[in-house]
Amino acid sequence: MNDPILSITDLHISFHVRGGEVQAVRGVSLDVKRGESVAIVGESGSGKSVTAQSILRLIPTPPGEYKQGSIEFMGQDLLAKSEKEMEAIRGHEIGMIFQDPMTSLNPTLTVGRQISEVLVKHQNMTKSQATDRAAELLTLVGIPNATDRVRQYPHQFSGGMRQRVMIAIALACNPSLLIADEPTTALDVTIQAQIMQLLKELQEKTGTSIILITHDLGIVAETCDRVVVMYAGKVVETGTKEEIFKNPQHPYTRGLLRSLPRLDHSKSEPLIPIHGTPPDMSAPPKGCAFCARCDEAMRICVDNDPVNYPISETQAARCWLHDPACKEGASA
Amino acid sequence: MSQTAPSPFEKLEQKHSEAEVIATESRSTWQITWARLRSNRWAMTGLYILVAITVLAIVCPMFSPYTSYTNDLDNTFASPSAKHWFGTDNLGRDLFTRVWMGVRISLTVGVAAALFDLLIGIIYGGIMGYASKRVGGVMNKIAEMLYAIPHLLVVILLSVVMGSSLTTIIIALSITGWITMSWIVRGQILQLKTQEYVLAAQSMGASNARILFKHLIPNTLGPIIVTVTLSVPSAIFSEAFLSFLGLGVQSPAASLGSLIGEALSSWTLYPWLMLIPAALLSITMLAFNIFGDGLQDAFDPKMKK
Amino acid sequence: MISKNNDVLIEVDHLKKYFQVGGNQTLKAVNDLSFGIRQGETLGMVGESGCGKSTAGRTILRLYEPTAGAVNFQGQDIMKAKGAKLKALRREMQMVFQDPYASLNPRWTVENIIAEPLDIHGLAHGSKERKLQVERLLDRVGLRSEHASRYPHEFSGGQRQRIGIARALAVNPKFIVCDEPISALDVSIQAQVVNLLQDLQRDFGLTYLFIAHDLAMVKHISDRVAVMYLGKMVELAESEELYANPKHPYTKALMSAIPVPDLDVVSNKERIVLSGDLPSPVNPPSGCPFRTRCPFATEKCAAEVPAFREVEPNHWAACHYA
Amino acid sequence: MVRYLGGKLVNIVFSLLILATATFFLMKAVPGDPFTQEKAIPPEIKANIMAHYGLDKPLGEQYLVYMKKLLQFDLGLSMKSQNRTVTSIITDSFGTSAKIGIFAVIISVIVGIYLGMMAALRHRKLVDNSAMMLAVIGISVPNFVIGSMIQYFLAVKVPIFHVAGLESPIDYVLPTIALSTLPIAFIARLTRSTMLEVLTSDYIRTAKAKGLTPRAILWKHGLRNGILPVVTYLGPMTANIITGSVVVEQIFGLPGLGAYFVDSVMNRDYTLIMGITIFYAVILMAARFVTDILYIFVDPRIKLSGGVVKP
Amino acid sequence: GKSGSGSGQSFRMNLTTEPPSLDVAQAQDQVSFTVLSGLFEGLTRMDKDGNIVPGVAEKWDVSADGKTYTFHLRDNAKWSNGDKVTAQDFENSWKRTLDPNLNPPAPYAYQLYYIKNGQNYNIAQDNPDHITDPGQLGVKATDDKTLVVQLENPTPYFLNIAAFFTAYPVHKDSTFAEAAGYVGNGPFKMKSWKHGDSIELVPNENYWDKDNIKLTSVKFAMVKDPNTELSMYKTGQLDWAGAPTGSIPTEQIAKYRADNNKELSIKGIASTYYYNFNNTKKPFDNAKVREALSMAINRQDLVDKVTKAGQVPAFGFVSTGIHGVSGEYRTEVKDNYFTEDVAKAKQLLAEGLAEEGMTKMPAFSLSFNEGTHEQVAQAIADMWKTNLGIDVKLEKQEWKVFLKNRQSLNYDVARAGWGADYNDPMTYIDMFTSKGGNNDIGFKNAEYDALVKEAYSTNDQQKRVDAMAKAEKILIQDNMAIMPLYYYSSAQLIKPYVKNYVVDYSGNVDYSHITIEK
Ligand SMILES: Nc1ncnc2c1ncn2[C@@H]1O[C@H](COP(=O)(O)OP(=O)(O)OP(=O)(O)O)[C@@H](O)[C@H]1O
Ligand SMILES: Nc1ncnc2c1ncn2[C@@H]1O[C@H](COP(=O)(O)OP(=O)(O)OP(=O)(O)O)[C@@H](O)[C@H]1O
Ligand SMILES: [Mg+2]
Ligand SMILES: [Mg+2]
Repeated sequence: MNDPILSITDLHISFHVRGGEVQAVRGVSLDVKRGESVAIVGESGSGKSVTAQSILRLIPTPPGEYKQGSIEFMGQDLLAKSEKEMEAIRGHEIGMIFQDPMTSLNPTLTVGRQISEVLVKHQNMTKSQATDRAAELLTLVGIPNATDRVRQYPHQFSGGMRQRVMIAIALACNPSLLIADEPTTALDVTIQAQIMQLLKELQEKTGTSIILITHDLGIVAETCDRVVVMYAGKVVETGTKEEIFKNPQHPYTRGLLRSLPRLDHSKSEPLIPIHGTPPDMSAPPKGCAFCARCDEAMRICVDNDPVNYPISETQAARCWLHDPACKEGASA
Repeated sequence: MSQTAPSPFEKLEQKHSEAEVIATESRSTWQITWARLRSNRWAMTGLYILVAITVLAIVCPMFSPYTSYTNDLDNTFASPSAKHWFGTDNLGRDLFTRVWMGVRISLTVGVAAALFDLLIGIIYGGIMGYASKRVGGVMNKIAEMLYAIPHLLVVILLSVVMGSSLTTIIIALSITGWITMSWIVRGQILQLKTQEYVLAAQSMGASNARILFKHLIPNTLGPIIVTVTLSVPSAIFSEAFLSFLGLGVQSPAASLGSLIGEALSSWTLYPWLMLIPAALLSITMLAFNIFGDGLQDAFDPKMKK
Repeated sequence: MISKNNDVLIEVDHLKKYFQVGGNQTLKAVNDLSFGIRQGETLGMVGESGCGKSTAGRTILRLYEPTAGAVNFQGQDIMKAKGAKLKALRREMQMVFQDPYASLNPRWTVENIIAEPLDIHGLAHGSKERKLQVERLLDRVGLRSEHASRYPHEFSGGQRQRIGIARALAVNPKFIVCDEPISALDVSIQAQVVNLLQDLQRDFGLTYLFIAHDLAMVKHISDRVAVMYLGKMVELAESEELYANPKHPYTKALMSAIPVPDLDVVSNKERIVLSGDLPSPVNPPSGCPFRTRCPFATEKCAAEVPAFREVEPNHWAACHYA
Repeated sequence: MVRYLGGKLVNIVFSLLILATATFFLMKAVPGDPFTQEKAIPPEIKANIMAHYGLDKPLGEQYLVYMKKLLQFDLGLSMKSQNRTVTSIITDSFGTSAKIGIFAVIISVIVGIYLGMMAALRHRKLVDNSAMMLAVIGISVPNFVIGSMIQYFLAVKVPIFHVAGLESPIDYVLPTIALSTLPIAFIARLTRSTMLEVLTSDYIRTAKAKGLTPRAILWKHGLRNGILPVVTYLGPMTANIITGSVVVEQIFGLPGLGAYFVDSVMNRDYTLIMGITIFYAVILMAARFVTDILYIFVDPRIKLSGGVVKP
Repeated sequence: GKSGSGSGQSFRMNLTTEPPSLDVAQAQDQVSFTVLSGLFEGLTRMDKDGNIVPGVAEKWDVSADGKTYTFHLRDNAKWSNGDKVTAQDFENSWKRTLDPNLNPPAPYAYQLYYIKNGQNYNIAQDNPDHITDPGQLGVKATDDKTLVVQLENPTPYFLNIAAFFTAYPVHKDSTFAEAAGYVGNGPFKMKSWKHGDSIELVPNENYWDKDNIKLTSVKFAMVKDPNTELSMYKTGQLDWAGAPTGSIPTEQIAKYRADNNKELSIKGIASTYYYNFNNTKKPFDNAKVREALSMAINRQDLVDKVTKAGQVPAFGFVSTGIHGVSGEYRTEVKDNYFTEDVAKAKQLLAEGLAEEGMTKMPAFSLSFNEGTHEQVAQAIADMWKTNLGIDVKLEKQEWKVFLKNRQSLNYDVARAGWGADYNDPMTYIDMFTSKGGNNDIGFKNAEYDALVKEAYSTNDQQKRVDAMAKAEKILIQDNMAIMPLYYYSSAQLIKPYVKNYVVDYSGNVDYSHITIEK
């Protein structure tokens, strides 16, 4: 784990809709190092998917717009690339898995075809070579009878198997980076366990870096090295897994962890929810976006957006609580 | 940092009720649809044209110095002029008046037929969709068979039984038109009846009629309105087709379709006789179509973008 | 078959619900369920997607006509009730739905939505009283009375779910089936709804059938938990007991598969990863439905359907080897 | 499969019987008979003729006689063209209608889908707007106007084509244009709207994430999914077009089935009315049947047993 | 590019529709007749001046009582397959047509009722005089070349009938539905018959007068739309457009007339356009009311400004072009039965209504079928409105519905037209006898019936014409039982290179001797 393979700096993305401008991503910066797996967690609508998709430039423009920032992948700025150049990166250097395996595969094409076309495109394989390789990949992701299965259509696969097919597609060209946007949310617990295990094994084998977007802090705890917490289009906290779970520094992160039911708690202990709802991203608040829901909010939070305060080498939080002045005030 | 000013790091008294105020004004889905529609330039153009055409159709014949049926045999086939803005026809009748009367009749036929479709279509389609699979299936089969009965036979039969009049044409057009409408309603209902709010109403003990008329049908109104908007022009078209076959409205009244039909035989000599009603017919169609498209977008936000 | 306690509110007896699907195949969505729910308790129900949880919940409320079986609610068989009697029963039992978007009629105002059960059962006399009741209910679920005139799409998911709960409460039911009421909600919001449900239970003495995917949440909210697999109940026990001491291999696998947001637990967890997927309920395996994925399956499992039996006091399981 | 086909067949036969019954009685309810004419045939002769065709019998009996013959696939003789069988009239005229119709269908499908796809791809751009404008115009101008105009301008004013008839291949051009404007417009709009929906779907995003070119995405991934509604529309449309359009046949002087049907109704040519109605229904049902089969090729989720396999 | 345009001696015209039948026993319409006239030849023919000339019969004798005709067939008359045309062929054909058991029975059989026992043989139902033995019919081939015909009544125009298509012979082996196997004896034979599309005739090399036939092909199109027909004519796809079997849009004819275009030919024909009054219905049972309505019409305006194709205002019923005693009936018997006079019309209307016990014209309707009739009706309605101040409801009806209504007297005023079947005033006059099959106005007049009977019973043409003229006077002048409007004209566009065509009194075209002179 050394230099970052991907580094996003101050990314801003907006969507122009009839009602105005939705500022989905408002200055996201994050790094992913080689071989590392980074989890992005956060409230629904906080911009996780948009950030992930923007890496491959999958945001439709219009209505989307890359307002500012840069996305550097292996030293190249992806935002400066032409569509043609991007095509060479998509599926080749960066693979992506989407949330819903039911709708993310084309229902009218055979599974083999959907895997092989990415090989034909990037690996200069012939169709038959690619089909053979597709069968190998299916075996690799744990689908038995792969040679028969390549000729079948997605509807003949169960949800878990379809997600495996998605993984096979994403990993077909041995990408350096795999982006998985909630890969198991639509799946059952037992199947989810299978998929997560598979992802882990494959990562160990290939050394791919992974960005894993999830709602489920349990999955984060089990699979990731580092965690990025997003709220309202911003990264509010980053840190290693241990730091985030053991020593969360942003009130949102803390609230999130607190609101979870735990197997070792008894029924009589009530959950502690985060009150309220996230802000409307077409008119984000002037100050800290979490302010209205924050139990520790201060006067300054209302009108002033906090900056990122490093907590340690690896951890940082975007909260006024970590402003030296605040700490002084508290101690005074 | 001034000492007297309250510290920016002073803790805020947070009042956490889950009951946040909703900032935006309250708008029903209808209002939202209307707002979406209003922001669609094309659709609004269509709407304006329709309104304009309707107003002109009402007003023009009223203020015209001519009637649509008085002959002036000494002044046939006059070209458009200050006296006769659109010229005169083979019997010397003022085409301007006739055309706007034609618009009136065409619109009446179109709108009435569409509304008639709607009425039967909603009732039949609603029941067809909401009834059990078996009953719905039988109703659907019946509709399919009715649909296959030759239209022309029905039209002739009707015009015989009822005399060839505007009403006859409207009924003739509706008689098969409602079937399409009922299929659309059925499709909608089939889709909607698995929605959880229907289940919720059931779990409260709501009667089938209540569910059908209070929950389902109001929610199918969007696509239904769109279909109506688009079935108005198709009814106008069908009437024009009947006119072409000589089964159209009763002279001396004339619809746009029958005006065109009459003029077809001499349009190379007197082009305005055909071109003016044809243009008006096409503009009306066009307006209905783009307005209908706009409505569809407005009702179906998925498609808006 | 469940202990004939006097305080049993609802008793499900050999309930079956089959669907006729494409061609002449029968899909056994709920295949012979028997259990009881005690007055004031929360019975959690978990299981894989498609195992028949929702169908069970809906059939109990007779939103689906059952293929066979009976459901006794305070001594009355719901499945035999008709007309006014059924309508009266409907007042006693309500449902909260999974999808906060689809379960509220988008064209209605919140007031009308919440007042619908009042209208149906003629419980509000005059529009003033109706409005008052709606405001009271809104207040009870933590929404403001001004919200009554608004439309569902103007609310967030959690708020919408609360509107659904308010609607269910309108008729003062005794029993509520909660069909995955929190699955569609964001993690930080789920707790709001769960807390509300718990508060209401405490205040009104409600009885819940709580269907969910999330095992941790089920454990948190339930007194007892039932585990379903392929239309059948495979295990039923007090929740602490079930989590501490699962008897059925499926339950065990399920427990081990839950990702726990706790680093200490993660590191020393031993996991049973099941192979394969849920078999089709159209062609369920012979014998024990779980045998195709069970790491411990034997020949007996293929031949005999294991009985759902009380393997320990108040701990039921359907496994030959439990 | 066999069962499915068998069931479908029984269904079709049953529907046809009902349709035939309805049409029979409807037709008889219309005043006039095949032998009503301006110069009235003396009543005695007319009675003789009516008796010859069995038209003097009670309606119920006429119906039974007709149905019995129908079940033996005997459509009888035309009552207007006395020496011709209904079957030969239908086969001859259907031949003509189908020849032009098939051209028109092919043209409509190709041009319509292409226009729709291009419009969807360049959504809200010039191509889209102009294609859609064209399509709306295609829907808004009655085909008898279009037919008369192209005939006048392309055959009379500038004599490139023949005014009427079907003697040389080039004679197919004008009728085909007149026949296909509406379907082209319709298909283009349909394709566009479904493609717009398809293009926002998840699997298109997947395809994009694989690095495929927009062209490959559109044609390989988009088309097959976007085409289903078009296929649905195609069934009845094809049935309609190949069985002839009265308007186009009249304008271009073509002896097609459409013109014959109108004539048969006007002439009260009972046997021919029945024959054409039944034939049309058969074609319609066949078209639906083919559509069902086409579905399977387009969408593998659909099985012959009917219904979509739940994804 | 263009192909198939007329090369050499080829003549192309339009039939509008498929001929309903080319079986002489079944045919009864102008389209069928037009085709049949090329394929067959009767015992006699009509020359270009309308005179009877020999056809298959070389000569004939007529008995003094005018009831027996003996035809002598020419030697060289042959069928298109080379067989000889014999007297038996005629006998067979006529017997066939009159056979009540023909499949299907011949609708036009009554055209042969002049033959002795013709009607009694043809009509079986409710006919006590029915004969079943065809041998008793008044037609006998005494040998291959001699045909003896006995008539019911003296029929001075029987030689006309002998030229009519119902009297054509048929070949015993001929088929009638397709070109293959079709046998005729006329100047042409059928080369192809594409149903609904076209028929092509080529010269019959076995025709006895084949040397006088110059055309190498006659092609009939079947285009329904008048505009299309005109366009085809303009672009050279047709050599002949318009009447008798085609049609040209009114306005286009008017335009050709206005331009004085030489290709347009307009000829009066033996057909009358008139309106039926329902003589059985109040107030149309009153002659004064009928006269008033008739007098309030400006017929000259109607033909000049509405129908526009050279029609002639009609004040009588028998049309122009019909033979009288020696010349044309209409020149011998003027149609001055009434005059147009609005003032008088108003007065008559008032009187008539008073007689009917009415103060004003009750609501009534004018029925017609679609087509130019609609314009005529609108013009007439407008004239009634302007001149008499009465409102009439126009009722356009589908053709067969209209006929049904008219034939069952279910109307107030209805449009009607009648074209001559044969060249004698009787083709009009016998229509309105009390029992006339086509009397669809409810007119019953004993005097009229007697006059018709008188005309039937004599062979003296002068007497016949006098009787018929008296009858016509009763019909129009005394009763205004119908309201004559105009005598039809036939308008056709004929390419200048088409020569030697004949359009006869009833508008039929004889194209057999056409030459193309380009
Ligand atoms: N195509 C689009 N058009 C308009 N707005 C969009 C579009 N895509 C995303 N957004 C908006 O951008 C914001 C961020 O969305 P995003 O999908 O990144 O959220 P997320 O964090 O992935 O949420 P979830 O956990 O629900 O997937 C949301 O407010 C969403 O409404
Ligand atoms: N109306 C219906 N018609 C046919 N089959 C149905 C119907 N409803 C449910 N099923 C089938 O019955 C089975 C059980 O469905 P059910 O919805 O009860 O499962 P579930 O456990 O609630 O799943 P989930 O967790 O996904 O909600 C499934 O296979 C489903 O496809
Ligand atoms: Mg997302
Ligand atoms: Mg469920």
